[in-house]
Amino acid sequence: MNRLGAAAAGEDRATIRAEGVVGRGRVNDFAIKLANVNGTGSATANSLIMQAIFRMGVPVSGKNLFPSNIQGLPTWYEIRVNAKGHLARSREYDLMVAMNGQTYAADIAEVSSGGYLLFDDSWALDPGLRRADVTFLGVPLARLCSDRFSSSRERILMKNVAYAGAVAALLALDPEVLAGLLQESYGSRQRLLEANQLALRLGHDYATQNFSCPLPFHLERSNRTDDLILIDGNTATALGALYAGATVAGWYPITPATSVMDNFSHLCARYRREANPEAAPGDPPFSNNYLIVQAEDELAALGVVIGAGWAGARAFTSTSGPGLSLMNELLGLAYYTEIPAVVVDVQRAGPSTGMPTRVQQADILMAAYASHGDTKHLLLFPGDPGECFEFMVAAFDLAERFQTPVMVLSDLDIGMNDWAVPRLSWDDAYQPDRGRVLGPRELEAMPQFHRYDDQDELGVTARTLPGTDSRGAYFARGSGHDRLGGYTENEVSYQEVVDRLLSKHRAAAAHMPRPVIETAAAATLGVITVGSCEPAVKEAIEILAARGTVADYMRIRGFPFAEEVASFMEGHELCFVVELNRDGQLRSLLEIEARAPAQRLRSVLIYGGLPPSAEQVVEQIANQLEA
Amino acid sequence: MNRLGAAAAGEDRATIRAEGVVGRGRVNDFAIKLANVNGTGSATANSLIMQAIFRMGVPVSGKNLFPSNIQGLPTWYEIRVNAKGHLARSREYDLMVAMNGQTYAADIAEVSSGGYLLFDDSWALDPGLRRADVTFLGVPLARLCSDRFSSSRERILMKNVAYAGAVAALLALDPEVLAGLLQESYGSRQRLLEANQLALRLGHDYATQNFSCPLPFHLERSNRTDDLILIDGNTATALGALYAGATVAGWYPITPATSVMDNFSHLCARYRREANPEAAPGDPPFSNNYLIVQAEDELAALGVVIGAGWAGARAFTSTSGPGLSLMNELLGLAYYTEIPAVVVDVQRAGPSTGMPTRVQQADILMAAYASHGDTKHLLLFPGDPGECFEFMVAAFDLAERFQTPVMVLSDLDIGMNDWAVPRLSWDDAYQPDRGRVLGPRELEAMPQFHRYDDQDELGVTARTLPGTDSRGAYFARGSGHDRLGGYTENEVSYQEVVDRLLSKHRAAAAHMPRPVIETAAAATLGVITVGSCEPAVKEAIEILAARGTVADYMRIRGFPFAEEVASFMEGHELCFVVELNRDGQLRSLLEIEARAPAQRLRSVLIYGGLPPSAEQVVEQIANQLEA
Amino acid sequence: MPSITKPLIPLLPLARNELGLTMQDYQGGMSTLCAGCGHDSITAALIQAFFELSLPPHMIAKLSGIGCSSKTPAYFASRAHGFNSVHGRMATIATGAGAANRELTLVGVSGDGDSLSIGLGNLAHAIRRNVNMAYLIENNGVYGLTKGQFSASADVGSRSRRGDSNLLQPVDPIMLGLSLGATFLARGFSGDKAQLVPILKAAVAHRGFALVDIISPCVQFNDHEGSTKSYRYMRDHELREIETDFIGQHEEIVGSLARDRATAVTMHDGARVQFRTVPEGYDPKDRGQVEAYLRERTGRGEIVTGLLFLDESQQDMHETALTPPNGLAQLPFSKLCPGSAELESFQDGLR
Amino acid sequence: MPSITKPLIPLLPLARNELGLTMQDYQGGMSTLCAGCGHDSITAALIQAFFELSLPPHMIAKLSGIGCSSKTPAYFASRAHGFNSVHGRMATIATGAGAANRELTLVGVSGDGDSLSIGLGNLAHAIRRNVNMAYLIENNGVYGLTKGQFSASADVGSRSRRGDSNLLQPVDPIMLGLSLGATFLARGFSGDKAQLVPILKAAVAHRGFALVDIISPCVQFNDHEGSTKSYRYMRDHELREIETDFIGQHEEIVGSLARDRATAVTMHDGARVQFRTVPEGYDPKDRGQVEAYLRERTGRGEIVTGLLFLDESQQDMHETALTPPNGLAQLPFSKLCPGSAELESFQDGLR
Ligand SMILES: Cc1ncc(C[n+]2csc(CCOP(=O)(O)OP(=O)(O)O)c2C)c(N)n1
Ligand SMILES: Cc1ncc(C[n+]2csc(CCOP(=O)(O)OP(=O)(O)O)c2C)c(N)n1
Ligand code: SF4
Ligand code: SF4
Ligand SMILES: [Mg+2]
Ligand SMILES: [Mg+2]
Repeated sequence: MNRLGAAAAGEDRATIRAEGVVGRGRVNDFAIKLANVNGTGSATANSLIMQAIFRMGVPVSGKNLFPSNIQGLPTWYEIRVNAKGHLARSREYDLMVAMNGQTYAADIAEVSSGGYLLFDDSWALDPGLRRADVTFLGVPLARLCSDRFSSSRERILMKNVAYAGAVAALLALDPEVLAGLLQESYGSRQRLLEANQLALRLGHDYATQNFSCPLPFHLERSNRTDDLILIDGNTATALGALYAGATVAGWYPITPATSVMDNFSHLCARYRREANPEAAPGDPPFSNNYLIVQAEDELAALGVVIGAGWAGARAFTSTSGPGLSLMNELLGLAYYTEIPAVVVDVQRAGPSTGMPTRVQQADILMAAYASHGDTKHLLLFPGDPGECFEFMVAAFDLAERFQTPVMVLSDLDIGMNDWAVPRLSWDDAYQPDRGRVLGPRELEAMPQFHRYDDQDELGVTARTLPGTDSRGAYFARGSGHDRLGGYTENEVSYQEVVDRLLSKHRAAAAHMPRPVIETAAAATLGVITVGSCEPAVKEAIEILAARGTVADYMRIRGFPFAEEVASFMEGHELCFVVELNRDGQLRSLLEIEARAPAQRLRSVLIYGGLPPSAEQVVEQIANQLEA
Repeated sequence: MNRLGAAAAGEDRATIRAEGVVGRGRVNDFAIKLANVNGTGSATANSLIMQAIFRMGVPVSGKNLFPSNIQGLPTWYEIRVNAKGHLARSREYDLMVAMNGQTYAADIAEVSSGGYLLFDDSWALDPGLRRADVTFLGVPLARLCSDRFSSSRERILMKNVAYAGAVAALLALDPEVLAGLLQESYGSRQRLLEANQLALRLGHDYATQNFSCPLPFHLERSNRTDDLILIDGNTATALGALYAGATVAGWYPITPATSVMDNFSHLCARYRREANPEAAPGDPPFSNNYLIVQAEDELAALGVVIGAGWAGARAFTSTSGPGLSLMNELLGLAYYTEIPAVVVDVQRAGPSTGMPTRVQQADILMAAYASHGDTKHLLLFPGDPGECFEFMVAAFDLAERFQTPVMVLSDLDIGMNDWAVPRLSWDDAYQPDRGRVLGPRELEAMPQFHRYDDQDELGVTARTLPGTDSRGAYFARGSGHDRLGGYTENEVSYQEVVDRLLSKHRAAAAHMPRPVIETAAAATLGVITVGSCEPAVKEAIEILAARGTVADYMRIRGFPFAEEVASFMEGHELCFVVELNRDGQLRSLLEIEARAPAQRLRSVLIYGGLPPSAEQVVEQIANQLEA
Repeated sequence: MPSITKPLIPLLPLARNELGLTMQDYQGGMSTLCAGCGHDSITAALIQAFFELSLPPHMIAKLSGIGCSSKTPAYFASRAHGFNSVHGRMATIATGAGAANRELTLVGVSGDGDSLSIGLGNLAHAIRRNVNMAYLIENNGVYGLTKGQFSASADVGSRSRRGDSNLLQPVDPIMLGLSLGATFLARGFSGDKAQLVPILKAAVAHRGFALVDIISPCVQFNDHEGSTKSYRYMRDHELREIETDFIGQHEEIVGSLARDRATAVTMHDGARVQFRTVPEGYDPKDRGQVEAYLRERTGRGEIVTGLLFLDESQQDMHETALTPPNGLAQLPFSKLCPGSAELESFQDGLR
Repeated sequence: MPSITKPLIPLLPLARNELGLTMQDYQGGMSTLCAGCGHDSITAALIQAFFELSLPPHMIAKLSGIGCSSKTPAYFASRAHGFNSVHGRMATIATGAGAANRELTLVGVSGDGDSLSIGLGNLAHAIRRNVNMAYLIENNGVYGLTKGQFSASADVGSRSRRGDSNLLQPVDPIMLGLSLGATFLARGFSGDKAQLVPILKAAVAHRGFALVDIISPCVQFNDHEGSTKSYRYMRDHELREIETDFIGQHEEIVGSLARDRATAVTMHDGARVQFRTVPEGYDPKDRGQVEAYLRERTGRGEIVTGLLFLDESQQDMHETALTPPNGLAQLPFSKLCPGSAELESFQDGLR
């Protein structure tokens, strides 16, 4: 029996709308949203779906919208499938999987007209919630699972896998792919594997038996993901730190940065453990070529990094807004003493504690000028996990080349969501740029070493490391010092050093990653953006072009700004700056530092805490163009 | 015997230059500099001179250039006398009092050609140090004092008073004024008074007997200071806090802010102690209507202020750059929870520890946007101690009116030097603006209180204080909250609140002190400045005008900028922004927030750590106009 | 229903206290913590303690930092003002609130991460200042809200859910407090409400800073085998040495404990606290003896709970500062501003 | 001459140590502290200790925060790298430097303000981590550099030069260290170099965090009548209970002390420390006993100096972390980067 929109006995049958309404053959182009309760294990099921789509060769993105809570509050997962590769958040949901009674009403309201809603019809659904333009697909998930699983824990967990099975049937997910994924995950744990297989089958079979599967929008195998991997930015960041040769890390847990260090620690345990064949009995048979300090706070975390950088290790910390605020004083110290340090800021929604599980790009201005006094820092803005990997390596090179803190401004969307990105590559010829570090040989050859003397063309002076040679000894200090490193309160000697710091910052511009620029014939305006906004903005540009508004595109990737940034703005009478904050922080930085004429810049600001959608960008640009 | 330029026996007599060179009758217009060793008691002697000039009715300023050290390092005091009231630092010294052997060479080099140098010729002066164009006046200070004082402590201290005596003779300081000052200072301590009188006489007599007194530049009684007082900004700030009704203060010692709280504590002990006639025996006979917490760090200091502000007290803290850096996180909390807080930042030279005893205005950008996330604060920029007093009262009113932190950005020059300013006045009709605070009566009259609801035309909502009424209870939180004060992660509810915060900030512009604007007929450019730069800039404008370059003047006094700020810039094709930092921070803020077209603004940056002189301003403006 | 249901905190529905209020009047919003979280039991104990103390809700000021524990002020006393501040700084904010209005009953709720890692310095100095407040550490040995990292109170050898062992010495807030001159130190267990309620009442009544360390298992990240802050571990290792019964100023609350071998200590406001001291001659006022006793018991792996140390002789922050008996925030402006005449004469000295 | 002259630190001009270096080789720049400042005497003791230990200057890393005390690293060992950091954070920076290169001899110099106020939390956690370093607190009970405010170590009743009395409980770094599981705790007096030098040597040799609290009078702001950190007060109240003599690994340094009633403790590197324990059976390894003893003596107003507590059994930060014996900063890049092949296979798991 094919039961489309089946509901529990006694309920009205949902109106079934002709396939034509949804559009026949909408293959590999739709969005679904899954509403759950957090702490109930739904994340596993949701990423199973997402990963299976990816393995089918279909471009896909998954966005986890979770609360700042451990158990019991609403959480959502959004999957966007788009053959053209537009993977920004879509706010049009073709299918809603509504597994949270608390949010039924809101979730049902969000389904696109003509879309579908899958719910657990083990319990009756309040008829008032029904919508005429939405197809309700009831699956008695709880009942199916209670019948087959005994422990309550298993029942809760397997219900998730069961809805994944139903979704698989509805979307035509390849069963082999799913089977393979389960096998990989639980291969060695037979009981668990069987339970998962069973639950998946329960959902799948119920759907095929009761609904006309697949739905009008569904999947077909493709090859668009063959050279891609699925990775979240925090894992990629950790991987970058590993490959860059970071040996010391200091950190303090904070959402959404925590998984940077979790991953770094796992990676190190895997790749940085060196066997010690000569270990005496009782001694550990290996040693760890890294040291991670879980610090007592963010001040300590950065202190550890600065100390390690001074002593010659590549060191980094990762944090989010509140932690960065606490790091202000020490960032100024590292700037003025010229000690390399890498700080990853996985941005979340502020101000203050704000929304810790929501995304913003709202630490830009603070990061650029962090600390009192005249300070300017180097910033890198990765746009996806692939760039997190790349930019971490660049960050260490820049920090040591320019002897200064480098902040990598990632965000929650990049950091904690899985993105489909090209496989990361590594050049084995890479050698870290340690910048100007003098060893005993160089010191011997010179009459006298002075820490802040003898600048190169970048304004960088040579440093030495403790523990190497007495002739290189110097006294690092955050107080006024002259070219020779001596304490000073003299205006001329003081200025000489801070002037060089400014020239060093200017010189760095040419060494930062260039912006990504994409031009179109006959473009009438420019759209500038940063970081995780890229997918939404690129899609928006396509939509605008289709409507006759052609725009060039630039994504900023570093501060100080590369030359191209100013020329792009000069080349456009009007530029929109799209960013995820209320105050137009990137725009401000462009005005101050790239001397962008204020009248040429307009802001597109999305700061509700969710990843941007193309529609939001289009709407704000269109409104301003009309106005 | 009149011995001009007398040196110790055996030394060459200094060439004596005709009075005409210096200019006959240069009355009440000169500058002197006194070079000392710190920790030797010279400060008393130096301010004795300065205060005596002031009492003679002659406009005078004194700048203390002291090291970050307690004893033994060089320190200088500069006195500028100018009948027209130009009291910025002069870098042309007519008379140098060189009391520090370590800095003889540098000090001698700084005397204007045709000027004078007074030194202690108890010891021979290295003949190589002599300058032909400077008159050397040797006074055997140490010898004079050893002959008359027995303890070594007294000899050191009285040597200072002795040179003050010599200077008095050379400059024609009114002996009665001096006598009066000594009487007031030591009146009750007879021995000390006599010692000081003696020392003063020793120096004075030696000078009159050996040199042709007074020097060509000297003092004459006037009445230009009759309505003025001599006060430093930190005292005035403390007085402002006292008059504004601040009851709670949290602070952590830091140069140059420490004396704000020292003064506040003295003032409170004097004016806020209430007798308690009913005190039981053994109980204290009075109570203190204030509580000052010397906190363990600046985070705690601001925490105390926020807690007190939440609970309804007017509370403030004072700090300098490093402390402000540490306050970033909590400033964001106060901003987002909308709790009034007043923070005084007495700016010093950064970055990092920098030069703690030198001046800069380099915390402007950090203060404006302190904390991660989207934050914007209210800033007040006093230009002299008089405004410190006024603006402290304004700061509390603004903080409570707008329920937000207000930062008062003073600086070391204003805060720690004595300035001659008009007498402070107080309107006894003043009542503090507590802003919107609901008590039991109002709460009773309303159906339901919600903290962030019901905004007024300024975007401000009503608050309630703990300890007053259960119906006003609310839960303040730095995490995402909605209009009703409830926790939220919802984009719309979250935005509603942060949008209001932005509108509140905008609305505050009309309530900030207007800029000081002085226009001149036929002005071709504008000069914009802030804070302690005023005297140098105004003098510079006069010098430029004399050379044919006529400029209008604007001194910014608050952020967000009052309307006049943008119109001033619109009205001038070219504006110079004069500020004491390397990076043009005020200029940046004007570009971002007053939408000043970048091309119209040019920077005049003075950041060596010393108060600016008119010549520096003139030179930088002239250079840029020529270029 | 397909959402998680929480056990409601059981209440005595009808009882009324001196103010005529019921337990309900001290309740707060619905907890969003994990089902079974120790913190919720502490919330229940606080509600009962407030009720039994007949505290006027509007005079309570509840404060916290950031963490699961720091969320709990939302779950009790919704008729009181509350302040969920930032991580580690609650002690400073409470100090300020107390400074402004000494009549408030300050109750701070914090976690072991909030208090012993990022907030350690500020906590230590609030102790030194003897700020008049009850300061609760809901101690679970982990950072709950950031998902289970070891906190500074994790015991040596304690294993995380992921399997790593903690190798660092724990910070024991009681030993720390003793070394810093704290005036009230108690330890409770979230699972032992009968003992906890009188401890909390005594903490509120104490004149000065009352530090209450409450072992509060995190069922999500620290309630497994190998944890030393689990329910299981506590049941096995808790040494309920020193029983506390709080006797209010107005009303004698008869505890369930035998009154022999009891030491009564009188609080500054006349209330009395009863200790049941198992060791002969245990003197909760002798810092050295308490320290030695605890060190010895801790060495044996025992967790001593109860009111462990008390010194009512020290002045609190306001007494040291000689402030007036009412809140500074309540002073009329006329008492604060010296007025124009004084300003004139002050300035006569500035010439 | 009209400038202030300082007493030069007296040196034995000719003696050479094992490395052939003289005391001069461990000297630093000219002090800019006040004449008579206790800190300068500690500088002299450090120079002597380094000399006697024959430390290679380039292996010393000297660190400090901000304060008069924190300036002192500029006045010794100018052939060593130094880092004058920011107020209160030296412990964290030293932790990082040690993490990067465990072969460095880390010597931190701080003040009571730097360590016990703003830096208290960070100090406590460096103690917990047992970072391998000597950490000196030049303790004068005031903030010298900011002109004489009371610090957290000011004793109750101690009077400032301006005349106010401190009313807050002092933070005693030794008691604090005991409560936090510190592994080396000593107290010295800047005026007693004979005792201080061996303490400093033992602190440097200790495997782990060696906290040395050194009473160091501030002649400018805390050396008057009424101060409890003055030279005068120390001479009257110091109880030189536990004498320390450090015996180097290579060379036996014969101290001036009788060897009877001595307890020898062997440090991890084979060096031995001698205690002269006046109280019968004083065991510097028994935390509880040390605590009780100090509490009792402090109660009597006595200041016990000497090496007070030692535990060589605890692992230091690197041992806990199982790092290699040489500095991490010295590892070749080839040992750190897994290379492209591993990256490929790692990514096979990301599909
Ligand atoms: C400055 C800052 N750093 C880090 C965090 C992230 N954070 C939130 S709660 C928490 C730990 C909470 O642990 P604990 O106080 O023990 O509370 P629990 O959740 O265990 O009850 C951390 C590190 C933060 N909010 N702010
Ligand atoms: C963040 C910050 N706050 C305040 C200061 C100002 N400050 C400099 S030294 C000092 C106190 C130093 O006291 P202590 O550590 O005891 O050293 P001492 O001078 O007594 O040797 C303070 C508060 C600072 N440098 N940085
Ligand atoms: S994570 Fe742990 S501490 Fe947090 S609510 Fe859950 S059980 Fe409680
Ligand atoms: S002020 Fe005190 S601590 Fe500082 S140098 Fe002088 S005597 Fe030493
Ligand atoms: Mg915890
Ligand atoms: Mg000190």
